[in-house]
Amino acid sequence: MKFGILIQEGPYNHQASDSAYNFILASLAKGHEISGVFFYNDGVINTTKLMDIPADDRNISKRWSDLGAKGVQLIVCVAAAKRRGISQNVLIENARIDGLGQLSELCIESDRLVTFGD
Amino acid sequence: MKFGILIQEGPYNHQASDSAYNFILASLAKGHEISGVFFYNDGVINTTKLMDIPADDRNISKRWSDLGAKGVQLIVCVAAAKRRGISQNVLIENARIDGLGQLSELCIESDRLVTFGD
Amino acid sequence: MLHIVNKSPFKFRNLDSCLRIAKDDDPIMLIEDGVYAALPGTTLDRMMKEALKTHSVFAIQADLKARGVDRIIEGIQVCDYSCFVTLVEKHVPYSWL
Amino acid sequence: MLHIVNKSPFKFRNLDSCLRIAKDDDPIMLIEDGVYAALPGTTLDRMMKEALKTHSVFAIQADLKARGVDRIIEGIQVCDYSCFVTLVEKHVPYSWL
Amino acid sequence: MEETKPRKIMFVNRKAPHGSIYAYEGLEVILIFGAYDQEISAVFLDDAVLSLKKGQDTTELGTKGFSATFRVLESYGVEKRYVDKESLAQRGLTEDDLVVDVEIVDAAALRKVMGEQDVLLPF
Amino acid sequence: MEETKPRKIMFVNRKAPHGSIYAYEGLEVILIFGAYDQEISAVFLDDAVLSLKKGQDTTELGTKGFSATFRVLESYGVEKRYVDKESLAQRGLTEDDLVVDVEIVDAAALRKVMGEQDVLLPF
Repeated sequence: MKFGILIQEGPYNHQASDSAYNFILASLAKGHEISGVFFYNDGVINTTKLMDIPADDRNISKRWSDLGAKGVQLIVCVAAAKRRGISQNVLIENARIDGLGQLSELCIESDRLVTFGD
Repeated sequence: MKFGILIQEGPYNHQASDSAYNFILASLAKGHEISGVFFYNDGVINTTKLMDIPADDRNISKRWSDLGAKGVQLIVCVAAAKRRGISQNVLIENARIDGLGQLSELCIESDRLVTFGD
Repeated sequence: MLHIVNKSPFKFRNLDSCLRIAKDDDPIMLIEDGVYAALPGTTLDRMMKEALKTHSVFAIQADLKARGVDRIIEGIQVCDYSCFVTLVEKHVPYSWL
Repeated sequence: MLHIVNKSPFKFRNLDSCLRIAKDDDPIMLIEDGVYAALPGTTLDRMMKEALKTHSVFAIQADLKARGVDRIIEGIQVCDYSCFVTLVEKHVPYSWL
Repeated sequence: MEETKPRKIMFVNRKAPHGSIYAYEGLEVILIFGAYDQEISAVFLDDAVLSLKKGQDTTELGTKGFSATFRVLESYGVEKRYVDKESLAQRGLTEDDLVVDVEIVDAAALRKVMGEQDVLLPF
Repeated sequence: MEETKPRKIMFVNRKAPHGSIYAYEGLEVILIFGAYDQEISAVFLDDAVLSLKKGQDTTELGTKGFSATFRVLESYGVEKRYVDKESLAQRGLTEDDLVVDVEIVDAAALRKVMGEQDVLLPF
């Protein structure tokens, strides 16, 4: 099946980002397709490449970028990003900033849409 | 009196930042001193100069920077900032990145410490 | 001690915790979504009236107006930020986040 | 419909709302702090046992382990992420945020 | 999945306005979705019924108000707008307190309509 | 305010671990504060008692664990560590379930000690 993922919270502050990531890995392992990950609200903070993480902890933005490199679409809401200081200049590789219409597309083309948030 | 302020949430996503700002203005108007504003947890996101806000809405990071220009100490927790991609390069003017020890100092030297968060 | 409550009492149990711990005569300051506790005729009406017997309860005017809460439980005092500051002058604050 | 609950039922009323709206036989997936609802002998014990009469209730293993919840209410099913995915295959999910 | 059939997409709003941005950002999404030819509906449950309360004025707070925008939902293609009866009652509100025309429904009706959706979006 | 007298600073922890970062970041603050010569204490109330539960293992989750760190609070100068009795009972826990030696107190005792502080920090 095709799964769309909506993430509404920033990394580290809430577990939403971790749960979404674990859910996506399990979905791919079972042969499902991830039609896209949409970052909304504070979720956009997942996609800054400026994170500087202690060596003993996971690097959440790098993890997303690596997933993008494997072909998973990473879409960052432009309006939410602007409010929170996320722009093209600080964006991780393999993600793109785009409009809310992309979330609508994701809802239309995915068999399931799963939301992770606070 | 001397008031220290602790902000634990990011701008826009939660009202914490607005409440703190309104509380500070009222305190200054009554002749109190703000001994410092400490940004912790997602609160550090208040201090990115990369915010791009619609013309009809308040610019929260600019508001903090202006308050800093008037002599209010703005202290951004270094550990929390690193996790969230806030570094010297993106920091608003009149704020500084510093350690948690500064929060301790603020608790010691302030008559009251007021926390705004989620 | 000044108890600051900023969460809707319909979704969060923060106000319940606050009322369990607050000492008699400790004032309670409702801010942000916490001001919804001032709505009259709700399922929390009795709890609030009970609280008013032993506590002064204040609600931020700007927060009430923003939320269209124009009628409030009798006894709850409308308070601007300046009044909030006065309460902090007098009491050590704790925010029930 | 699959009901996903990620909040501690001791601090938030999300699980109460979920149980009020969930249709009989709709499965409930406890994730993140939501898995605390699986703790036995709590003040919510009766509510959970009542819920188990009409719903399958699942809790993410990794979340239970992270929180040291090694004993859980009888009838609640421990579920890994793969099992969570299977539930999403079968049901339209809604997260009670 | 049939590509040609419009999808039933429901916004399930549960959060209070102003204290956090979710209600506002959720509304922005609804307005965008209305432009797509899908079956869009919105439910206001729990604290989200407070978003529809009349008389909201954020001027003094210094933040953006948005309650008036709920009035345009219908013209944006959001055909069904439900409000949970019990959520209103719990908060001491009645239909007269709301800024929009909505359908007040009980838990049974809500349960049924939520069960018919292809996508349920929480805000 | 007397500059020379140590201040009574209390960490009032109320949030569950792992679902959000507050409990962890709160602990980091406590450890830093211990280095200053003040009267530092910590209270675990409501969901924060869950932070002290034995047997937490975040390996499978892929996140950082920190419950063991609570054991060093005493050596970091956090002399008083209180746990609310009712919060434990509500969650079906007893003193034996906890990773640290703490003082279990009732609401009356908590009310008293909280009322004696100069600073109350919520986490």
